[in-house]
Amino acid sequence: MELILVNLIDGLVTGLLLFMLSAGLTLIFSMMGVLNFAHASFYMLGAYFAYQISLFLGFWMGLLIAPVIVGLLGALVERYGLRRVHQYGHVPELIFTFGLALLIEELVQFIWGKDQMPYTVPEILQFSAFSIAGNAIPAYKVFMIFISVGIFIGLLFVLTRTRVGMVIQAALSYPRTVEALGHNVPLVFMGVFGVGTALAGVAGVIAGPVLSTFPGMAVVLGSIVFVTIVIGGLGSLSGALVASLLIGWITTFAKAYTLRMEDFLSWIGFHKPVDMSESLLRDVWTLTSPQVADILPYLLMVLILVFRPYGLFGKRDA
Amino acid sequence: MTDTTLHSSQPRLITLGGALPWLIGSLFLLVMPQVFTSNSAITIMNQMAITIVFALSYNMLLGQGGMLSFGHAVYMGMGGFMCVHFMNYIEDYSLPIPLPVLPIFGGLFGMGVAMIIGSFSTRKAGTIFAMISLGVGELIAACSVIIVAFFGGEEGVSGDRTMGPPVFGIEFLHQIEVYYLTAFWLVLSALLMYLFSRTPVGRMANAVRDNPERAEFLGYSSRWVRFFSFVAAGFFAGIAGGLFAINYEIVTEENLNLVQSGSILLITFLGGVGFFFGPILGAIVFTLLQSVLSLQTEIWQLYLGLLFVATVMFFPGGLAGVIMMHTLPFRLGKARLLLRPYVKTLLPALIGLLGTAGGMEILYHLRHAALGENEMSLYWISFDSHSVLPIAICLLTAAGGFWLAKRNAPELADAWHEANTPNGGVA
Amino acid sequence: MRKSIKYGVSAALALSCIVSAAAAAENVKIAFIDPLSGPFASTGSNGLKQYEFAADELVNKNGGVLDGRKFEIVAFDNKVSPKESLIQLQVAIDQGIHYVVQGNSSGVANALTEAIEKHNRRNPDNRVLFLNYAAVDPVLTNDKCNFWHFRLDANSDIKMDALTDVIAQNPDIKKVYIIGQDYGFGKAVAAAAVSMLGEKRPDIEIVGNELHPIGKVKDFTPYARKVVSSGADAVITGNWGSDMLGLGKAVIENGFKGPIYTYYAAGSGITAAFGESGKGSIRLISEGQVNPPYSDRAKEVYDGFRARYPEGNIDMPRIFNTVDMLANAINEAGTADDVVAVAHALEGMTYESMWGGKVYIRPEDHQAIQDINVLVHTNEGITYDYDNSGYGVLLEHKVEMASADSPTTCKMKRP
Amino acid sequence: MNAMTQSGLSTATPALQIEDLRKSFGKAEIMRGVNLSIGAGERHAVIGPNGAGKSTLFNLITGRFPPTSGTVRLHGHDLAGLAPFQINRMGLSRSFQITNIFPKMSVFENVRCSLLWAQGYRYSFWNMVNRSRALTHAAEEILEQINLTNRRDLPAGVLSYAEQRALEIGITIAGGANVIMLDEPTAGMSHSETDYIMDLIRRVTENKTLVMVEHDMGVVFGLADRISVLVYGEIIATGTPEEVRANPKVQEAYLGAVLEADH
Repeated sequence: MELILVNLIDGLVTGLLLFMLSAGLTLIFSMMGVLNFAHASFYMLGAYFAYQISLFLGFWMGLLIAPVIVGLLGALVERYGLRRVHQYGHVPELIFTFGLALLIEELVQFIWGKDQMPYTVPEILQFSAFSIAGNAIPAYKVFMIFISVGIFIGLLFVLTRTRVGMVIQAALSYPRTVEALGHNVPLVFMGVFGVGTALAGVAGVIAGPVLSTFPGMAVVLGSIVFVTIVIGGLGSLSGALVASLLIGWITTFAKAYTLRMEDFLSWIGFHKPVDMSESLLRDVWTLTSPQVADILPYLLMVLILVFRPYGLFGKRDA
Repeated sequence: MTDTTLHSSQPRLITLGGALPWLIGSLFLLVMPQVFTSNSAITIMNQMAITIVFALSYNMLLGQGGMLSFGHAVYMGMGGFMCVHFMNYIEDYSLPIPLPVLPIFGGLFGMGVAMIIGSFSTRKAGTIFAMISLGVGELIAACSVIIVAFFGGEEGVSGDRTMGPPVFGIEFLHQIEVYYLTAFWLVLSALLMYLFSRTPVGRMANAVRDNPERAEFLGYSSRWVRFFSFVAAGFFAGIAGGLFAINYEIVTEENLNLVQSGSILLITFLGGVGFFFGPILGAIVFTLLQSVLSLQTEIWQLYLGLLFVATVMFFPGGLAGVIMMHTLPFRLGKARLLLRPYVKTLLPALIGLLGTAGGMEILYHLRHAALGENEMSLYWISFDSHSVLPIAICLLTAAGGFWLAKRNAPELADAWHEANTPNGGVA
Repeated sequence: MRKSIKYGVSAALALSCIVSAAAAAENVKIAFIDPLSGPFASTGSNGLKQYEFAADELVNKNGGVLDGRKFEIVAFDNKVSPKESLIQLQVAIDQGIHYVVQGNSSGVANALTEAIEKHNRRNPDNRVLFLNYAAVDPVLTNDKCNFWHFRLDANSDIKMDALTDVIAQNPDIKKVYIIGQDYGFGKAVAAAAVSMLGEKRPDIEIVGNELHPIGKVKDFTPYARKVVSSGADAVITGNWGSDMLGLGKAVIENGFKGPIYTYYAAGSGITAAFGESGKGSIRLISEGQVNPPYSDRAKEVYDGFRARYPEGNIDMPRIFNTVDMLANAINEAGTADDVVAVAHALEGMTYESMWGGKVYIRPEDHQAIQDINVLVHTNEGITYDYDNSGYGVLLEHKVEMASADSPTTCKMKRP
Repeated sequence: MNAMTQSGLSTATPALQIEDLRKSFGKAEIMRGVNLSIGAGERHAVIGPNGAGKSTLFNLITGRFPPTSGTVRLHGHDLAGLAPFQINRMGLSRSFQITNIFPKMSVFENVRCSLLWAQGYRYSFWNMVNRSRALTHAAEEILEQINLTNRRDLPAGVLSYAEQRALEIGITIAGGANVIMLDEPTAGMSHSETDYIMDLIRRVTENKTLVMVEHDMGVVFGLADRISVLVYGEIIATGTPEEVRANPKVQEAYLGAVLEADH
């Protein structure tokens, strides 16, 4: 029972981290209609910048400065890259961000090399906040939860209470009319792209120390973020939140509890062959949930797209 | 003049003009191994041929059908696995199936898989299709390490191509024999893919790419048009997989993972999706770049990434697009006008690029070479990477080159405009 | 550009087809086919450094082999792809190279050994030897063995045999948790651990035996929770790369205090990344001992290596064994061009390693038998640290000539 | 040609019959129970002020949107739940208010693609389209009809606006559908262009049923056998041009203003 609580907390941390990425991605998608493949690359940049800054100014300055740099970089990418490609249509846009993801990974390796970076949790947070039935919850996790919830609330505030937020919301629902109202839509686009990537940067800064800072970190997380927003429904912020938490918990629980395919197959009425060595599906019979935990979101996405192309909360399909 | 003109395809019965490129291409393929005789050269040419088939198949989706797939390697990989299994059956049961027909089985299996996946993935185009292809690609790649019985785990499945019955006394012991087999299949599948684009469903694939809704009001279901293109693309990808199996006699997880899918997107786009020969160019250039560049520099992937992003930004038509931009000046007999401005702009630009690359190489060396190892050589010159002079020279060259290029760019633009204007003003 | 990354002949040259057969009295070229770009580049290039240094230090400095032929390491980047490896193998063969060394990934090793088998069968006048220095899948010296393949590293079963010997002697360990990546090697480690522990210490309870997807796990916390709550006294894992680091960090962070027995938790930045947190917890099963240095010669060699590559690690002492043993075999065979003779000389060779103990190549399967050590990650008593981090691996247990009489299913066909 | 003017009395099945067609977007009811019957061979125009729902009516008939309720029958067959391509195959073809062609393909390709299904090529991948002389001939004939022969090989996207509109009509009629629906074929055209298009429409819809939405009253009264007036999702009047012109409700709601503005 206590373990369930612990897993709930762990899943929450994963889910909130995912949400920080998927929130930015959703904002960008809803505004500009482009699925930013390089989103996780900005997350990686966040971690690397923060590491570099932390060497000189410590972790906290890294947390403060790195996302700003990432956001500025994102705005530049929008201004000088995406805006140019936009005229060619959606597919080239997707391809552009795909290429950008490759390029950023190469640049990171060019600057920092291919090894893991010794980017660590600040000393002040290196203790266990509390423990449940012998399972320690590190203080850093609690810190991560606070940061993500804080950002979520901040985002909510900006979107619902400020003028800029109103414009963005309007642009989400009626992309064409906002321009007609005299708002500088390109500037709004640039701003949203910058803020979206900065959010990814924050995620990178706080995830870097626990999930390792290495050139492959974008790829590991990258496609899962798209999966999240597709499951949640493209363009839906609440969908992104629900899907993030869902994926966080699904993967955590699938890892934590060993469910066996054998039981499942028997339950739906298959009989396990006596001689397994000849069966083409012998490996399927022995599957367990921890084995496939991090692949489950992809399965979920394909199923959702097949049966409900708008995702859980989406209204428009791409 | 926009380059959209060039997307128009002309209805033409089979003529000498139509057949000529094919004849030249085939002749070229026949002669190549006489020029480049080493086994490694032939290996690289085989690799090129396989990549061409795969890239052409990918372009059936991206270029002709407007479907952006992030998982096309699945169909090539599946075809490859099936083929290598077939090779083993032939060996184990002494089946009288000659090796050269094997790619057919790869193709059919790839097609079968494409039928299953396509039945739900082609319902929508655009982002939904792209995401399903990504998800399916990821799932099948994950399965490939889990389901060992079919995929052989990370070691893959290997076979021996020489175990089948000899064909006209050829046992396929040597690379050159495999080369001709591959070349035959290359020409055959390229021709079939070309002809496919001339069929009603091939034409409608273009229509659906341009305007799926309008196609619906012409009696065609966009979804089924996409489905047929998808299945055909799966078939040819499977053939590429079969050729891979024959060439390397081993098929592994890397043949169907996302890296492979991503690189075929890269190759096709670099070559140009708007023209049939684009992917062919892309495959040739990419394979050469990969082999040559990766031997010259450690950061070749960085250059490749830069090249790719630059292509998307400035030349969305790819290499083929750039080439075909020049058909009008040639037709107008004004290509001559471009020569001088090209030299005056592109030469400095090239020098600027070389300077930039030099600077990057030095920086990389500074940062990543072992301590104390200061010597590096670049462009056949050896020097101390830790001194200021070399990098200063590189930066100055880069700046100077780009400055010159930029200064001369208006001239090029004028010449370009002039070369594309028919005599006697705008038509 | 580093001298080491002057990859022999460029493919432009390869394409221009001017390839001469190896002329006599030229260097003995050894093709190093391993990743030099991509995610595993650091492992590959560190291996290359060790090879180049070993060739210079152990062979060329002493006048080379035979009548003064020098060893030359020619690097080929295979990007850990079987396909690329086969292309590079072809290029190497075209350059007249007769010796291939490779180690990263059993998948690649498997592709290479099969390709070399076929090549040697089809081209009896231009054969190639394959010295595998790190690919540990047991099958390579069992069902898939061939005359041309030699493994200078211990295979994963041998390592597990040694490890379980050590565990068997430790009465404090009563519960063991096994976790690994879901692929051939991870499964082989788990299977070997279960069967060998069952044999040697039937009282030890396997409280967990788990696989996770390879290279896909973002957060290892849930796995770590299970490890902790299972009450395990020790963890065994074959993980490598970021999966190793992620798992190790999560397990330690969530309060696991016992030993974590690993195959690949040293060097390539991993030692630095574990740092203080892994101290006394991470253990490495490996051949060769670096700390404390076994011999003066080892010290001399390591100091020389440090002088040349201040940031490099000697994390694969077997590379030095490989180079020296090949030199010895060539001298004994009296030829570097007839690889059959060299292979016969290697079979059954006993070699005194500067890193401690003997290395014996079993003729029946070409598997090297040598001392296997359990090393502990620490910063105390370390003469040569890894990653310049102050931390390194220190000898804790030694199993002499591990698995010397282990069975093999290899049916070696000799030419 | 005017045999069907009194379609209400006709016993033959109407080409298009619409009964109580309704459509709501959210809470807004755009189509509020439309009833309309159009006889075979009739030329019928739908007029009405902007925002009356004329294009929506077209979209509902042709399967672009599903109606909220009501039925549409084509030659007596219920079209409920059918996709646009299925409806097209039953012999109904439409054009669009905003030009909707294949911009990257050549003019000839545009026309040829619109011929394919009707000529029985379906999804075949064993025929070469350029091997069929009949197909090429048919396409060229259409080009001749819409006066675009000299633009044959240009990409459709670079044609002038009027030419694109002509191509739009060409694509619509190419398949030989017997019910043609044109959505504002002359929108945004000059007088001479309008005359040209009007003449074109008259020629290509010979012996066919034509339904069109049009703002230009010259075109409407010049072409239509009967006219329906759609105002705020309802048809307030249907009849011959004279009847509609004389209808006081129409005068009041719409036509009077238009007619006055026209002069």
